[in-house]
Amino acid sequence: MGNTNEMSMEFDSRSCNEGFARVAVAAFITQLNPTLEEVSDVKTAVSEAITNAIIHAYDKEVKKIRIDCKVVEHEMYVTVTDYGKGIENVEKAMEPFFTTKPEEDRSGMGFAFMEAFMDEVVVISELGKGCAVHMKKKVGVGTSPFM
Amino acid sequence: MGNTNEMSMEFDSRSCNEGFARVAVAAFITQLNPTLEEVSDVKTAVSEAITNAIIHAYDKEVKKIRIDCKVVEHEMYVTVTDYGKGIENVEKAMEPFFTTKPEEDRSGMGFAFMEAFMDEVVVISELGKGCAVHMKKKVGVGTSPFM
Amino acid sequence: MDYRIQEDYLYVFLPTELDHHSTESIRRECDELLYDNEILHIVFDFGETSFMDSSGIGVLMGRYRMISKLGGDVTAIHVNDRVYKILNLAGLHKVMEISQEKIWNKRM
Amino acid sequence: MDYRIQEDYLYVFLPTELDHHSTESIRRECDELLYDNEILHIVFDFGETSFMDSSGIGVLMGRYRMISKLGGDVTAIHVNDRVYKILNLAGLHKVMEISQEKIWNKRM
Ligand SMILES: Nc1ncnc2c1ncn2[C@@H]1O[C@H](COP(=O)(O)OP(=O)(O)O)[C@@H](O)[C@H]1O
Ligand SMILES: Nc1ncnc2c1ncn2[C@@H]1O[C@H](COP(=O)(O)OP(=O)(O)O)[C@@H](O)[C@H]1O
Repeated sequence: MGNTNEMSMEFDSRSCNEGFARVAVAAFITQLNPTLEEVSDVKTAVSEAITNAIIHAYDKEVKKIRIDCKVVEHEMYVTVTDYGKGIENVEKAMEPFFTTKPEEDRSGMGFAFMEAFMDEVVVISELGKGCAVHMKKKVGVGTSPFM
Repeated sequence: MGNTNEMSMEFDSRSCNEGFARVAVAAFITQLNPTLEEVSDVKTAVSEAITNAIIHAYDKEVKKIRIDCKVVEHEMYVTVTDYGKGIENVEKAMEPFFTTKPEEDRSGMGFAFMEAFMDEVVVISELGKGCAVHMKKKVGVGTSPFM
Repeated sequence: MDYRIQEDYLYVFLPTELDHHSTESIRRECDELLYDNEILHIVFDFGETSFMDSSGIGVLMGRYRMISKLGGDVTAIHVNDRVYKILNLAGLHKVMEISQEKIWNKRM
Repeated sequence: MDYRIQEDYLYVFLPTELDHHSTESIRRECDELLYDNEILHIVFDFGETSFMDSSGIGVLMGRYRMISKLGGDVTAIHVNDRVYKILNLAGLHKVMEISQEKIWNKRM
């Protein structure tokens, strides 16, 4: 496991931290020489997961959101974790256009975008305990990491 | 303490993470509407502290570096912590041009730059336990935070 | 945010990053303007927008639902490739005109 | 990194971010070039550099020490305001010429 690099961060679930968290993850993966498109894909997916934690998990109360990010060869792994109310039916939640907050103009496309822009998305949640969104993507193929 | 916002991060002490860590802290404090100069000041100071952890604390072994960042009104607090070999004489270490690695082209200006660019720098270290560099700076005065 | 009203048109000049954080105020301000003025056409100008996530989709869909009840419409202009892809992914091209062209001067 | 040798001049085109990470390779490559060629003047071109910390000071001081033993010199050119401030803070203006002017064409 020589060629791995890890970071994790924890921050207040304030909407003003959404941009910061996207930028931090994007900056961390620059070591893989990602294309602009790949950076946008990762930023969008991370943004969706963080927004869900702020809006759905914590109902806008200020608690903590955690991001774990790992790079192995050309693979990047990112997990967004909250300790909020959890999801009762993950399969249903992940259906495109399904949302429990239509009155707040949520589109129900959050999980759909994560799936569209990442190679793999796995959601683990327990009611009352929180939610962890694990995502994976191959990035910057054709260049060598850790330069 | 309504108007506070916190984040912390931990990452591998690899030199390729220096840029990432600077950008992350800079992105976190954009909420204060800092001037470009203030952003550069903070980036430089953070860069010095992280570089010290990589070179001096861990002698380039890959271990963990921690950053804690807090914003209260217009004040930003950042602490860079390592769990490395520690500093025997902090006062001496902080003297401009003092360095224990001249053979690696260290200039001995690391702490001097932290002090030049931040309002306050406090270094707490115990031999064999590690080192924590606490820094503080007033940022973006004249604008209102948490917009 | 920047807005401009011209007859029954409301122009909304969107920010660089259209996420949940920035959409909160856009939704509020937009709805106040729609309430106070006789608007039939909403034009979202993406000229400055380089980042958008599903929160942006929510704002556009929400405004579309309101205005279409009055017989009005929504248009998205100055859309870059990335935003275009995202709007299409959410199917918005089925309910509104999306233009990538830079023919109109920015800020009109 | 980009280098260029012209008679006894070595031009070093520094990167956007001059930190400990990027200086590792610059030091190594620079010293190889100094070893293999008859260099008397090192010119560090900061034209692309927007970030620098004390690692950059170390590289310049180190090369200055080597070349001044041979009777040579070091110059820093195309330095922006930020970098200028940092070079001065470290007292480098006392041992080398620092030019902020953009008179020379980039990449010569
Ligand atoms: N972290 C979370 N905690 C609790 N519920 C969640 C979380 N993330 C998503 N959900 C639930 O899943 C639904 C679908 O999420 P998503 O596809 O992102 O769309 P949207 O955010 O627009 O509602 C949400 O409406 C919510 O009920
Ligand atoms: N985190 C640390 N752990 C152990 N020693 C340190 C640490 N930071 C600084 N030092 C010691 O303090 C000295 C001065 O540090 P500094 O002013 O940053 O200059 P430089 O990094 O160029 O040596 C270093 O040479 C080193 O001996």
